[in-house]
Amino acid sequence: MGNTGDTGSDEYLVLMKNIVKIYPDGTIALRGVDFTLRRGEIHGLLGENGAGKTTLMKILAGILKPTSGTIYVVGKKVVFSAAADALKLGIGMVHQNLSLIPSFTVYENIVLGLPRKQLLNARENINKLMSLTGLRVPLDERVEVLPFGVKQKVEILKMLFRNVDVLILDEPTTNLTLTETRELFNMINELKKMGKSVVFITHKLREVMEVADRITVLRKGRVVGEVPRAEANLNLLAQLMVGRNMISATSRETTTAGEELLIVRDLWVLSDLGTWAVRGVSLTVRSGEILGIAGVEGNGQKELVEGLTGLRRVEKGEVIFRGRRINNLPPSELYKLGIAHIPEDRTLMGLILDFTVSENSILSIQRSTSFRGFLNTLVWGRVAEHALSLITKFNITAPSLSSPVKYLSGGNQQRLVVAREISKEPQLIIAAQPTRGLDISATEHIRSLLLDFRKRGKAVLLVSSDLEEILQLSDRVAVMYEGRFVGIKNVSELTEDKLGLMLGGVSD
Amino acid sequence: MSYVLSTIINLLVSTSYAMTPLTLTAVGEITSERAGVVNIGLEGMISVSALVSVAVATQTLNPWLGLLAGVCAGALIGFIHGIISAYGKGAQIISGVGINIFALGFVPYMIIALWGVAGYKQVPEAGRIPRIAGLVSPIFIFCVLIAIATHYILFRTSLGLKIRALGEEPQAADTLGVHVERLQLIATVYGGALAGLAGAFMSLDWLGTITKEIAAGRGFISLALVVFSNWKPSLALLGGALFGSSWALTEWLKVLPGVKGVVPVTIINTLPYIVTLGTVAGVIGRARPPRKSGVPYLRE
Amino acid sequence: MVIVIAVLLVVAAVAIYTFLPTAPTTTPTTPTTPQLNKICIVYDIGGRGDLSFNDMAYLGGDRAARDFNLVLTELQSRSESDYLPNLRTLSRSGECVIIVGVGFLLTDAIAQVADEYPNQLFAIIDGYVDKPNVLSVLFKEHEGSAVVGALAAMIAGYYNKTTVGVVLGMEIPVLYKFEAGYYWGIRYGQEIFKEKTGREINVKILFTYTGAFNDPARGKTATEAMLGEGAIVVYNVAGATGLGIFEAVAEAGAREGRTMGPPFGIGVDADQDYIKPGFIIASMMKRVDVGVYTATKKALNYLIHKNETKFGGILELGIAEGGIAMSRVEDLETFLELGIQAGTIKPQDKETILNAVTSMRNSIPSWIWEEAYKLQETLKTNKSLEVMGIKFSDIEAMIPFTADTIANLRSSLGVG
Amino acid sequence: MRRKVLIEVLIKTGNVVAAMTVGLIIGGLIMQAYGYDALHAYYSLLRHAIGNPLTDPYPLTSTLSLATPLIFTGLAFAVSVRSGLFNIGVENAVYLGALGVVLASGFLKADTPLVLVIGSLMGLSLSILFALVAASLKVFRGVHEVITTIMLNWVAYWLVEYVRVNVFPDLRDPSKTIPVPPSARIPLLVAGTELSVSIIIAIIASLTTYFVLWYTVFGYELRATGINLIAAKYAGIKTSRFMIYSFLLSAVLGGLAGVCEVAGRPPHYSITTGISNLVGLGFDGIAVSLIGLNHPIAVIFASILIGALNSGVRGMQIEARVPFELVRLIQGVIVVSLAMPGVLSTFRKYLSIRRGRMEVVS
Repeated sequence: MGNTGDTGSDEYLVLMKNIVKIYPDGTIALRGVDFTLRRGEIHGLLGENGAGKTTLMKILAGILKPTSGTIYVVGKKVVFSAAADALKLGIGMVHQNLSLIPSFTVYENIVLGLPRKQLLNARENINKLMSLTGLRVPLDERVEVLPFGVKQKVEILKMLFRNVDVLILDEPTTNLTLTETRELFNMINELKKMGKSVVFITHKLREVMEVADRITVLRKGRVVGEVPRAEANLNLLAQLMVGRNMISATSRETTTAGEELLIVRDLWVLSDLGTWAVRGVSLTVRSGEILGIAGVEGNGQKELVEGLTGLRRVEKGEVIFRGRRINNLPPSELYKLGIAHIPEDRTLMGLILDFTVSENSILSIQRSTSFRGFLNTLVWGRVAEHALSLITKFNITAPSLSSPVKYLSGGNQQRLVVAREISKEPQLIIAAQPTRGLDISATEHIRSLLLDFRKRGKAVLLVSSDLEEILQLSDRVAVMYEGRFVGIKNVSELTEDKLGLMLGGVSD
Repeated sequence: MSYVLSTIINLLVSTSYAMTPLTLTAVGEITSERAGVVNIGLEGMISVSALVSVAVATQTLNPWLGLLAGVCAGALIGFIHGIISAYGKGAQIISGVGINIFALGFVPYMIIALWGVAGYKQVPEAGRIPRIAGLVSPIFIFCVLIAIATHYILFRTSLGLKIRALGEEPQAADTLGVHVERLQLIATVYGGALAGLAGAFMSLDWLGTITKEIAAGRGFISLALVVFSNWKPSLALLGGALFGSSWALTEWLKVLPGVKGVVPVTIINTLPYIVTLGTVAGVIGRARPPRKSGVPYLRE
Repeated sequence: MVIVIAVLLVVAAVAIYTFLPTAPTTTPTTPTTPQLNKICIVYDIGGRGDLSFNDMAYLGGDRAARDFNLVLTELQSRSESDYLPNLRTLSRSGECVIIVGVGFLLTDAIAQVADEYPNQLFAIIDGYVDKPNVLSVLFKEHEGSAVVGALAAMIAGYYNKTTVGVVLGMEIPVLYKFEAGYYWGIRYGQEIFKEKTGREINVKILFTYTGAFNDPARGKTATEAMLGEGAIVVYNVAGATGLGIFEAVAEAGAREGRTMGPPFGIGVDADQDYIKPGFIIASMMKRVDVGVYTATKKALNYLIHKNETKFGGILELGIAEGGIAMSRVEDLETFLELGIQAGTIKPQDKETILNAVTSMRNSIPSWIWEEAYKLQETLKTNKSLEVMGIKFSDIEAMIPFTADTIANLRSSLGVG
Repeated sequence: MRRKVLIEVLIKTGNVVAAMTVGLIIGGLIMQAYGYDALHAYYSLLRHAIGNPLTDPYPLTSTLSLATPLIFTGLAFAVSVRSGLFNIGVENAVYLGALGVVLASGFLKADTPLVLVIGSLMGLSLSILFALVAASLKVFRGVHEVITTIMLNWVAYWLVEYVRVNVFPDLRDPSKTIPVPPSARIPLLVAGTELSVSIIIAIIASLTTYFVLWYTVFGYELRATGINLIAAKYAGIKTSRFMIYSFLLSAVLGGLAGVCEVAGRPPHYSITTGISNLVGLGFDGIAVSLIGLNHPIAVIFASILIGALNSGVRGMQIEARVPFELVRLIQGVIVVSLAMPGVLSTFRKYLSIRRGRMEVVS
């Protein structure tokens, strides 16, 4: 597959040869991968979850050690013993699960690890860099209070501030709005003009087509194609990536909306900082419909969801579910009434990573009588049956029922969460970012599950920053901006462009 | 000098001595925990360093060499603990417990092996740390300075930023080129060195002797002080002063005639602990430990 | 693979375990006939280095072993739970001429094992077990304490000071005996002083329980408090905590530019005069070594030489029996000589220490010393001495003390 | 599936064995360096820790009896770790559990088994009371448990000393408290040894703890709280309540250690000067729990391991004439070595990587 000589030549800024990575638990992530990167090139690295994209780039960034294989940078063989070594050679990586320190300020996160002399006018330089790239972040805020999207900007800024030659971006657009994505792409092109190289890891075909000069496609630890953009098209890439023809996009059947299940009137919720995050939101969700809430992250969606699910105090307003006032009821009560919750962060909230598949399959329904025996004992036999039925019904791949869910892939973890929540037979599912960071097949699967749920006459309150998802799934769409709804519209009245305007707070 | 004044001065001096080993040890441990390594072997490190410092001071009749040796001994144990914790990714608590047990054997064994007596050794006058104005220990002054300096380093310098990053999210620091293990080791060695200084202070300065259980629980009090201070060296200084003064006051109260008739001695003895508990409950409240402190940093 | 390793490990362990006894490197561990040639000492958890009965017991055991050609086996205890198994294991071996339990903490354990092994001889230091095979070695600490108490009072009078103190360890009955004797002695010393000088003095007595035998820091701080209250003599009844007492006393003296007291400390158990030469006026010697030595001798007489028909009972050692005494310079010489033999004291230091102690002693009028030693002689035979309406024999009658009786005694002797 | 579990257990055991071997070797070298026969010493250690149970059960019973309180305190610490707390207060629970039995003996002044029942209840209530202080400070004021429990340990210590000196001293030997009356004592399992029925209570406690943690909703929620507070809240678990429960459970288990020690260990059956028959049991429990990977069943074996080391100490002193201090030093080295992560696990990782490599090649 490698089309260069065996020693690295100057043609490539980076040359990785025959990289094999086997994890200590025996998982084979990379089975002999070659990868090249030219100076001033934007290189798309495409593949489904678990294809090995991230592993390959972590090896390039010095975070992982390859089991075997060689890396050449500017023609010289290099061995990285730590990320620092790669960083010294100008290779920096922005992770998907951001590696920021929550209790530190943005400024501290950016300057962490820099030598003293670079600190002298660091603040000034960061400000310059921010205006150069358009990535604006509040420097003295603690990172833990920032919304996900802003955190990612910090992460990118952090790397750029280190003046890297090679910037690896791992699924960078996952949490960005259209405008932000556009900004990011502009910035990437700027970087290219400055002679820097960018590796752009993604599973989104359109994006890679839009921005990359050259595209390498990985599947199951092998390179299955390396295509210049001129020769690439969506179908070809999709076929390479998935290994078969693409599944057609899920289509939404029309259903008739029924009774008003959830009524929210003038809801006010505080943020962690004690400021109003939700400022007087009103909405209704009817059975048989999906109400989508779009919006740039950090506009109060998180607090809204937490307010509705009993995880955060509702300060003012009214929440009525099937005719009953449910303000500030504890989560366990809400579950009993028929509300299910797919939380936005599965690893932090939806699952307990060290618990087994079985154990996680009953998280939040652990008190259900169907698993309880004499004296509040848990009857593991019945739990296992339940877990097994989820696994088979929802097509989840897991090593075994008794292996911790941390060993499951992200897609399977999320499938497990969704499966569990649907299996509760609720009337309403509140789903926050249900497909974030998932590959195509997992995304399609979960979307079809939600649509199926709706078809059965149940309701979904969908919170997502993915406009495509909002438009594909919702019957009606509300756009949230600075804690308020900009407007609630039927999906038929909306286009992506129109939605984009509303995200910026512009109503028509 | 009036009785009241002299008593107050005496109490202040007693406090300055009682707080020094606690504060030094706590400041060291704060640094180490900020870097993600918990060391509950403080008790053992104090004792072993006290022993080593006496051994060297007795031999050389030079207190400063003895002091240095004590610091080195603490640093060495910190180094071993650091190797096990940072590089070996070992269980930090077990290692710390082991250090304490080791010291329980090592110190009395070496006292016998070195001096042929069991249990204690006086430091010759020439091996004692000289006092300032006959009252104040130079190490007390140093202790105050080091607490402030450590606070400054941890919260105002890039080195401190790196160290604190290790306790919060070592992976983030790692990708930014911070040498996680090396820095953790350095922080642990620093923690050990300060515990070593505390030990040397106890034997060469405060008490002028080494006994086999010289730490007498101070390592654990220091551990509590780390939490009390919310992992901030400046607060550890205050906490050390609070505990030290109530401890000294307790010993004074017990001596005063009349007091024992009212409250049994055993109950008076709880005073420093109740004062600390009350302060932490009433004033300090919520403390947030470094998130990844005590958790070995494993790369993928 | 893993299972194979595990199995191999187990097999290896078993093999080592089984074949070890036949390995030539090991000395015979299961002798066919146990040899009755050991003095076995079980220390309490204070262990060696308490500067008190454990160390003294070792001295006695060591001397007896050399004199009687026996092997000294020492067994230290990690925790209180070890006493019974330690004693049982030694008894089962059948090799010990005598098993000495050092410290009152071992009393119950010895009582039990003595029943289980009626042919094994035991001695208990500081405890009382009523069994034919147990010798209970008790000391009359109150006698010696009275002597040093009188000395303390007279020194206070001589220096025109009004306060003396005692710093104690944990609150246990043995220490009550020290207290009682000391207070009585102080009051008696006042009488002597008045008699000799015609000056009436009323000494204020301070006492404190530091609550620890192992923390010199507490001893030092408590003593500093006492010195702050005007104390001139502080009696150490606190094991290793007492090192802090001497430290505080010497420091206070040095601060005033003195190389010898006042203030003074009083040593305990061993002759501690050498610890801070010049600042320890005398020591109340409790010769646990004598107890151990005597017990061993009695055991040999009973067991081997058969010239004693009875072993058990109480061996009470007081001034008259040579088990209790206030130290003299000659005692110090003997102690130093022992120290030089053991290598703990450098020969050239001996003279320095002796000179310092002698000149300290000479700084006190000789009549005070004479009176103190006279009281020591008197107490050998005459227990009817009386002060403030309390006869010395009254104090003996109060043994064993409880917290209540000692509190009563304190108030009747005017102790704050 | 079964086989996998078995392999896990074997690997984990193997790791402990391997770490201990390293410790023993280092300790042996130290002994040789100081002129003692290390092989002989270790042989005596084994002889006095296990011996030959068929001909002479005494060494083994001694090991088991020393392990008994550690099972309780190890469990107590394990429970708190499982719920996400670093509870050093097990130590005071031990004191107070024992204190309850002594108080009952003193108040009732009767030789009846009732003393044990009432005493246990009083002791457990006392330790629960102290735990509640730490728990409520944690939950309502956010005070970290390490500081509260260390302080409370000392408060409890002096409180017990107060009872020993001023309230219920044994009038015949006031260096300790009044003894538990004979009929209220926990009977011996083997006459002439120290092994009492306590060990059965301990094993039952550990099986129960295992059952509660893994087979009840309560245990599920407790463990969920310990691993991931946010997820537990999401699951509708009242997390602060479970922190309190965990403190209480630790207090009960620690208290039981105290009860069983004071009512079940000859010869004292009372609390002695400076609580010297109980001091340190809580701290030893930390090591035991961690060596046993905080698993209630493994804690039993970890306790026996430490019990055997403590029992074998006497053999090393008597037969190999290794001084006690050196033995402790070596014990410390062994415990430090137990901190090292698994040698076998590393080996297994190496194996699975090699297996993977062969797969890639083919």
